[in-house]
Amino acid sequence: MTADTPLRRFVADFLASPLAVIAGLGLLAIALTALFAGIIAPQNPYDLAQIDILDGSLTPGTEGFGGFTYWLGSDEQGRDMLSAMIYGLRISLMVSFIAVTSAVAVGMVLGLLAAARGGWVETLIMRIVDIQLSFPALLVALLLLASLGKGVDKVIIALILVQWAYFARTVRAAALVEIRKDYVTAARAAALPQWRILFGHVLPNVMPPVLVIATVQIANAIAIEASLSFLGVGVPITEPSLGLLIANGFDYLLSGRYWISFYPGVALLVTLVCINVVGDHVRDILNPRMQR
Amino acid sequence: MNAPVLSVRNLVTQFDTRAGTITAVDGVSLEVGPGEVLGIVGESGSGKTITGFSILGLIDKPGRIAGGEVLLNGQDLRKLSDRAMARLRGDRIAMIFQDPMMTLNPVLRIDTQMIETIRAHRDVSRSRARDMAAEALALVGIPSPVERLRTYPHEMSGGMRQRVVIAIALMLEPDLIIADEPTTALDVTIQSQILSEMQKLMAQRNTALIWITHDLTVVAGLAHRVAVMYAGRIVETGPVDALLDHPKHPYTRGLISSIPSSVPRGERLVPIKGMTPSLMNLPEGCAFAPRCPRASETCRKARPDRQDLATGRSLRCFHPLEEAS
Amino acid sequence: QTLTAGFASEPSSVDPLYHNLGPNNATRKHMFEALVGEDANLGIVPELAESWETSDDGLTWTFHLREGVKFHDGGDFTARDFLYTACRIPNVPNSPSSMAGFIKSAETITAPDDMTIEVTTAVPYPLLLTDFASFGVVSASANGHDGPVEYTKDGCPGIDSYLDSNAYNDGTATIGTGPYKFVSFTPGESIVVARNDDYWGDAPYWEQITIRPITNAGARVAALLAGDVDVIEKPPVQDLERLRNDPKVNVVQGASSRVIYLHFDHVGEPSPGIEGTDGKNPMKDLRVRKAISLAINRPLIVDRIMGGLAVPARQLVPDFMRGTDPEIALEDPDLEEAKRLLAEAGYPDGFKLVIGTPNDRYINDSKIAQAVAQMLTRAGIQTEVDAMTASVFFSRRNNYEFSLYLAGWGASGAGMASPLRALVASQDKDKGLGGTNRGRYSNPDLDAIIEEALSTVETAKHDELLRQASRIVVDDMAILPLHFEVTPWALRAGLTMDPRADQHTVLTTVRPE
Amino acid sequence: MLAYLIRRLGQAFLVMAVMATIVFFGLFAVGNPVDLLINPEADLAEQEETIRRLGLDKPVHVQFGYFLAGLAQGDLGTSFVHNRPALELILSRLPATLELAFLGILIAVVLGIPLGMIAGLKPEAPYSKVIMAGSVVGFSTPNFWQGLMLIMLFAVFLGWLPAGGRGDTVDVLGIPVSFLTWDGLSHLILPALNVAIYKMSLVIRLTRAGTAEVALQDYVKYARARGLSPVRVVGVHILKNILIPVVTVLGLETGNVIAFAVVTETVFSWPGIGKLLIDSIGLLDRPVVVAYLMLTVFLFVMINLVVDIGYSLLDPRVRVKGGRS
Amino acid sequence: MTALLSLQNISQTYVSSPDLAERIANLAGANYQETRVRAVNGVSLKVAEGEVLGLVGESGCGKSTLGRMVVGVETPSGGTLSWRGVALEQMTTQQRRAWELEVQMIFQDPFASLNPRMRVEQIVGEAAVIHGLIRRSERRDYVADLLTRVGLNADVMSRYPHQFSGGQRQRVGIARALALKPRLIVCDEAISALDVSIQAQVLNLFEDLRQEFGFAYLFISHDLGAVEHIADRVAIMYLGRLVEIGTADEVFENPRHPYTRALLAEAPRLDRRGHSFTPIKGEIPSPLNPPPGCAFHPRCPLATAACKTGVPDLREGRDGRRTACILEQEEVA
Ligand SMILES: Nc1ncnc2c1ncn2[C@@H]1O[C@H](COP(=O)(O)OP(=O)(O)OP(=O)(O)O)[C@@H](O)[C@H]1O
Ligand SMILES: Nc1ncnc2c1ncn2[C@@H]1O[C@H](COP(=O)(O)OP(=O)(O)OP(=O)(O)O)[C@@H](O)[C@H]1O
Ligand SMILES: [Mg+2]
Ligand SMILES: [Mg+2]
Repeated sequence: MTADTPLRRFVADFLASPLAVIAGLGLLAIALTALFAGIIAPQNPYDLAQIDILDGSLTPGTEGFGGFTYWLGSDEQGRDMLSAMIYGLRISLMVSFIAVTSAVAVGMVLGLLAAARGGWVETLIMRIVDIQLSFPALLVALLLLASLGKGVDKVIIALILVQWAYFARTVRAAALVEIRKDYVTAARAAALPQWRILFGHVLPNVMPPVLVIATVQIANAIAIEASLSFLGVGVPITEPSLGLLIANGFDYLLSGRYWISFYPGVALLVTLVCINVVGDHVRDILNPRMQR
Repeated sequence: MNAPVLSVRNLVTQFDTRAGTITAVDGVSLEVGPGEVLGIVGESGSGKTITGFSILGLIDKPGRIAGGEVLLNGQDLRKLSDRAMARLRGDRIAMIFQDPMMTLNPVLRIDTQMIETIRAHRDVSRSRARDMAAEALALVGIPSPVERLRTYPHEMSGGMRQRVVIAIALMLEPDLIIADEPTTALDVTIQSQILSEMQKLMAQRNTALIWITHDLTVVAGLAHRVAVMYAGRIVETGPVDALLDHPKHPYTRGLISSIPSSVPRGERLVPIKGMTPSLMNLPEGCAFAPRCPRASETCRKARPDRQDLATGRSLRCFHPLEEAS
Repeated sequence: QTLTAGFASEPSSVDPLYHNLGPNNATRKHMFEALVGEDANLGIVPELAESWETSDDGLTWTFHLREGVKFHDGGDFTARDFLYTACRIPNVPNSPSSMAGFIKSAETITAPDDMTIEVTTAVPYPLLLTDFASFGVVSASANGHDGPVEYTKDGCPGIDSYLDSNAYNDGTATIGTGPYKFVSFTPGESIVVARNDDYWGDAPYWEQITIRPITNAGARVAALLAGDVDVIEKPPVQDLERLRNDPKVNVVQGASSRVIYLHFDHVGEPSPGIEGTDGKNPMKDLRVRKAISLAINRPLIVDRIMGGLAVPARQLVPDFMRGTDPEIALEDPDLEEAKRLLAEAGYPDGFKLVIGTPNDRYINDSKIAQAVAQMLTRAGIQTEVDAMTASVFFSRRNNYEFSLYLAGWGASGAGMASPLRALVASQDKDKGLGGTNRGRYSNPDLDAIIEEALSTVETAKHDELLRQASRIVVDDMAILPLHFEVTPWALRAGLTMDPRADQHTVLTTVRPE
Repeated sequence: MLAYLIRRLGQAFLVMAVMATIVFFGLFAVGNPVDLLINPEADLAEQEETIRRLGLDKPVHVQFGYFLAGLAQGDLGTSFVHNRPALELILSRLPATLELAFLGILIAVVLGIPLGMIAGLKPEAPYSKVIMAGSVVGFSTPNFWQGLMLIMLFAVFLGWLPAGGRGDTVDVLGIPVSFLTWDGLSHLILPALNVAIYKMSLVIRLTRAGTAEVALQDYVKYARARGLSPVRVVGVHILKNILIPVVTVLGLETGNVIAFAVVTETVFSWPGIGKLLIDSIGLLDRPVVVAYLMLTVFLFVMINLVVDIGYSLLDPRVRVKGGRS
Repeated sequence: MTALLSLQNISQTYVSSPDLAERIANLAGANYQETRVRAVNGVSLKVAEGEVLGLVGESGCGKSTLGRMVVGVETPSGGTLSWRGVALEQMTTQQRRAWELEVQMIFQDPFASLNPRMRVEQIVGEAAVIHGLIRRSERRDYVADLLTRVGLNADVMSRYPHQFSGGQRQRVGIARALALKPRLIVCDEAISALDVSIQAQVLNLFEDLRQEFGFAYLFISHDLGAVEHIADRVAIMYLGRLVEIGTADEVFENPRHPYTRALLAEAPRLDRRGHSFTPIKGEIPSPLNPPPGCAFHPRCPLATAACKTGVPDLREGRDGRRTACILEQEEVA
């Protein structure tokens, strides 16, 4: 009973599932790898001075001309696939992370606003949300990128535009429930300022569903980005994400040079599985009705 | 007294949770005869509902019935196969749940739910079953029952829904009905409507009724005998008048004196101190000892056994109150 | 025997005159024939015209038509049909890229008799045959016109409306003289043609041919390996090694006339994407252009990126075509010399450069650009690649948004004249020159030679002028050819076909080995 | 109901208008389709002539005006590339996509719901964990990658099924369908699987979560307390309740498949509207893209309508009456 | 003495009018109408300093709505609310602030009424700091003091709500109300969700606090026993209206309104054994479409034709007892 904070309870519940712990650790490792890509990766695949076309298309484990060993092989430009994957992971994670956090921020503010204000503000926001949600994400992103052009920033913008609505809707729904709860009435009875009630009292209580959706959406964002890159409207070729690496490698799938596409594919799969497993578990923990 | 319809002996129900094993029902024994109304009272978490479910064999993982026997008309229900048990449920024993809003399946019409119950137990035609259902609704005082059958639960008020549930319980003329706080969620006026219906019907049909509640005042008006539960055990049973007028267990007295109308206006109530214990770590001796004004060393060391008193009462207490008090 | 082929792209219509684009023209060749044909190396051969001659002043061309040629509907082919075709060319409704350029040079087209056609030009025009080889002849009567036809530049009297491409897509007007007859066209799905048993030439081998668009390269190969199709065009070069080793597959390849080149911004100051030059445009400096050329190791690109499926290039068309100078040899890459030239030009520390490239247009286009970037970076020019989808690329290029861009040019049978007039001649709308010169290179000496060549009908002289021009282009580094694509086709084992330099897949040549 | 329809149509109209406008101007900003359409050999005069012929020489707002004027007469414009009315072009491709989408969804539902219910009813059983692991993987693998793997396995290595294309079709009511011929069906299976795997994972997850939640509801326990057979409890009482979220999501997903089919259609060279869209975007064939968009919005609205009506059939509590925020 | 709180003819009506789409549909012949829920309908009452007013009624009769208007989280749609004799509209900012702080509320659901993500110290002390009653640095001591007063140990301050039992939570809720030094506390079913034994403890606590601080309570409950026990005066509500008001003794000993009588007759009591229940007939009507005339007439055993049309006001009868019953009032006349 001592020092049993919600956070600790959450952590304890989380640690109770070995699968989730493994996935969580995997995710941590992936995140750290991506974060410290510059230190971990044997090569900077974006630095053209470091790669040599003479080392192109080497099979995994081959040593190149410079005495550098390509553990996962190289692509036709002589780019070390391991490094490319690590950097690709970084791009994928960065894109999805920035996109989702921004989408969370936008969605949360608008969702709270809708719930708190009601009236035409709510109607307006929620109609836009409906519209946004009634439209397939990939399609919106595709059209957006077709009109905006390519680039990491554009992909992020497209993803934010695609995703904020989920959060706005979730936050509003959760906030409407919370606002009706008596603790909010109590805060209002105590004449606390409106913003303080919204951000200090309501917001922390709508975070759990937001977190759950956010994990799912991060996975989703990575997948959408990969699909966009596959369709040729994603990130630029010079800063390949995992999705783009796979798409590039697609050309080589039948050629026997499987490693160009296979390893990034595995990395993507592992990342997404980890995120989804963690997300599933977090959802189970946070869903009071699933609790024993 | 006639042969009891239901007789429960030493029933133990446990839940295996991550933190340890919880004994929610701990050696409960009780009996109900035909036409008799047994009230089970106790505070929240004392194991009333679980007792009811255990009798019906409806304990789900991680729970299990760990011991004891449940005899319905002399037949031990715990020895029955799942299928045999299912055949009994709803037919010989019916249950009424607490929250009428949650009990009926919201996506199925009333007639579907009534007819499926009848046809699960009786080999009758659909139209015959429908007639039976309509009759049952009429019985519990629902106006224009034939039309009502076509409605969905959400189109009815809470009181109406609870009546439907009662109608379902009565439909197949069971030997025993277990009602788990069926009026707690309802308003006073509706509660008394339902209480009055139940009272009439039970008397007519000679059905045994177990009425679970935390409200002693309801029990006072309805029950013939009362069992008081505390922390998974029945601490005192007896005929309603004797038990309420002359409680022997300090807990029973505490419950009675907590009721505001038990003292004159302006006087302080004399509540039980402290709060209900967690079943996870019950005190070693008598579970009530920490809150009991009469507790002694003995109480803290050993658990009192059940004593049967001559007057049809029984008790688990080392230091019962005197009759005169 | 039926044949199924997987094409990388689909024609926008089976109307032979609707859209002047690769897939349309390749498809056309199965059903429609031109006045004169082009062989696999784009040499002119007789087709619907059996022979022709030029007047001494070079202004009048007379074609003698082949006897006994019948359209698929049984009608006879006569000069009237050619005139009708010429009439329809500029008037195809909504054509996104018309064939009008191919008859623009003709001042008059007349038919002295049913089997003769006479064409006059305002100035001597050596490329007329190439132009006339580029469009298929349609049947006047199938187009709903039964009377005589008279062609004038300003329209044909008596014909005021022309069928649009939809009448061809559903087959009603798709009546040609070619070896195959139209059966069906389901956009996105298939084009089916059947053998024309009355064909004037050699009887075609296949009874029926189905062409399926399979745009994704991997999927195309998979379809071949899975036995869904018998032949595919453009198998990805990276798969060729495996395909060659696969006993179930036969790979055929042939040199093409397509050159992949880098174009410089010869005008912009400052030029987009260039940094570290105080606003100057280094591309205007010949030494920088030379340095860039020297820094690029063409054989390495051919070997590593193109899997050997290309030929390093210095001139704009391959040797087997008209107007190349055999004297001009490939230069060897020389990194040191490149660095020296850069320093000499005033950029000892190089500068920053962005290469623009499409990523879905030419074989391995963006990969080539990356390799170039890598090589330039080694020479000290820090280069970034800006790759984008073709639609965006061409729009941006046409807005002059790149100081260096990668693109390709598939020369027509005109040989060197084709890229010269389009890519390096000064932009001039009236003369129809410099249409694709988006580097805005302008050299009056070169322009003069090109113009002269374009009005010289006599073959030897015409070719000599082209060689002169090519030398100037190479010496002045007006544009930087990288390599000529070699086009591969993959077929089911036991089948073979003739590769074509224009990269068109013409399935009539597919046959058992 | 009427207000609901009006609201829906109003909303659809708004989306169509907004999206069409954005895309119209967006594509204008991206580039000039003529740069791609025209043969590079064409000289500058010819380029200008083509631009004029396609009406692209006018300022964009004038072009937009023409577009609106056409729209008022039900004309969505004519494809730059194919010289066919954009709508007709799209409609000619629609059957292929619909066929793919519906078969995919069918597979997903027929396999997904039972699997999800199994996993939800016995969450701790090993087979449930296998199902869930499978669904996480299915849910996580990017669609295109799955498609490639399917081709590699079933078409290239095993050679059982064709790698792409549509195969033979039969006209039914003038609409070509392929599932009626063996050849057509064999072409359909892989792409449909590609569509189905992701959806199936989704259905499994939804069903599992729904089942786990519904199984804990009072009305399920009550159904058991009435002695209903497990088949009826699971097959009627649980199933009907979980179908609600599944139907909602699937409805949206059907819309998604139709639009999303881009990826699957690209990988399998399936001649549907998704591929048409990608090609048209690539060629900046603005009329087709804009018409596509308006048609998809329309389709979405129709599907949502159907879903909502299905929803109210499944859940009597939800009436299609208007409120829906 | 001016009453602390005085409500005059106060009403709360929730209106939901058709939106744009529905209005368009109406043009096309549909019939979407404005719905009005008269949750509270012309209620007048006074609460004096130190007085406990019990408010009794069935579910949905508007008790909570009334309570929420009194604490100021909802604005009445009609009538006048005065605090210390000053009407809401005439209040200065200071007076308004004083009213807001001097009326506090205690809620029914001990789980929902405390923010699950805040520690007790913050829950109890936050508002006092914000309103400048104490300084931030004094918060610990202040909260500790309050907690001891409501019978909790001061060291529970750093706990979260879920770590308490229902009764303890209710005490935390009380401490939160006390923190603003209120004069009137609105208890909205504050004990209904608790176990009997805990109910008694909390009732005692209310009594103690009243002795100590002289609070007034607006004690909303459907538990007649509890109201009888604690209230000085009792008001009975039916479908948004007051039907009877009087001192506890008067109302419980000698109820005048047929509804009050029925309520009292039906309340189960410990001393009523084995009696046969004779319930009031009919269902609780909905405030959405209340019956015409006296809202209670469909269920009233004494209803006459006049009850179906006339709407009775709450009026003083013979002996100064105030009821809203035509029959009662006829007797007077
Ligand atoms: N699924 C379960 N897992 C663990 N413990 C459980 C479970 N279900 C019930 N219990 C425990 O069993 C005990 C008895 O519960 P029960 O529902 O019978 O109480 P009750 O007397 O009916 O209370 P209430 O008046 O609140 O309904 C409780 O302490 C509860 O914590
Ligand atoms: N925001 C609102 N909008 C519309 N109707 C409302 C709103 N709030 C309350 N109502 C309605 O007003 C009536 C009175 O509600 P209120 O909560 O005051 O009742 P109550 O007497 O407190 O009932 P309970 O005993 O169930 O708490 C109810 O019918 C309720 O449905
Ligand atoms: Mg219970
Ligand atoms: Mg209330």
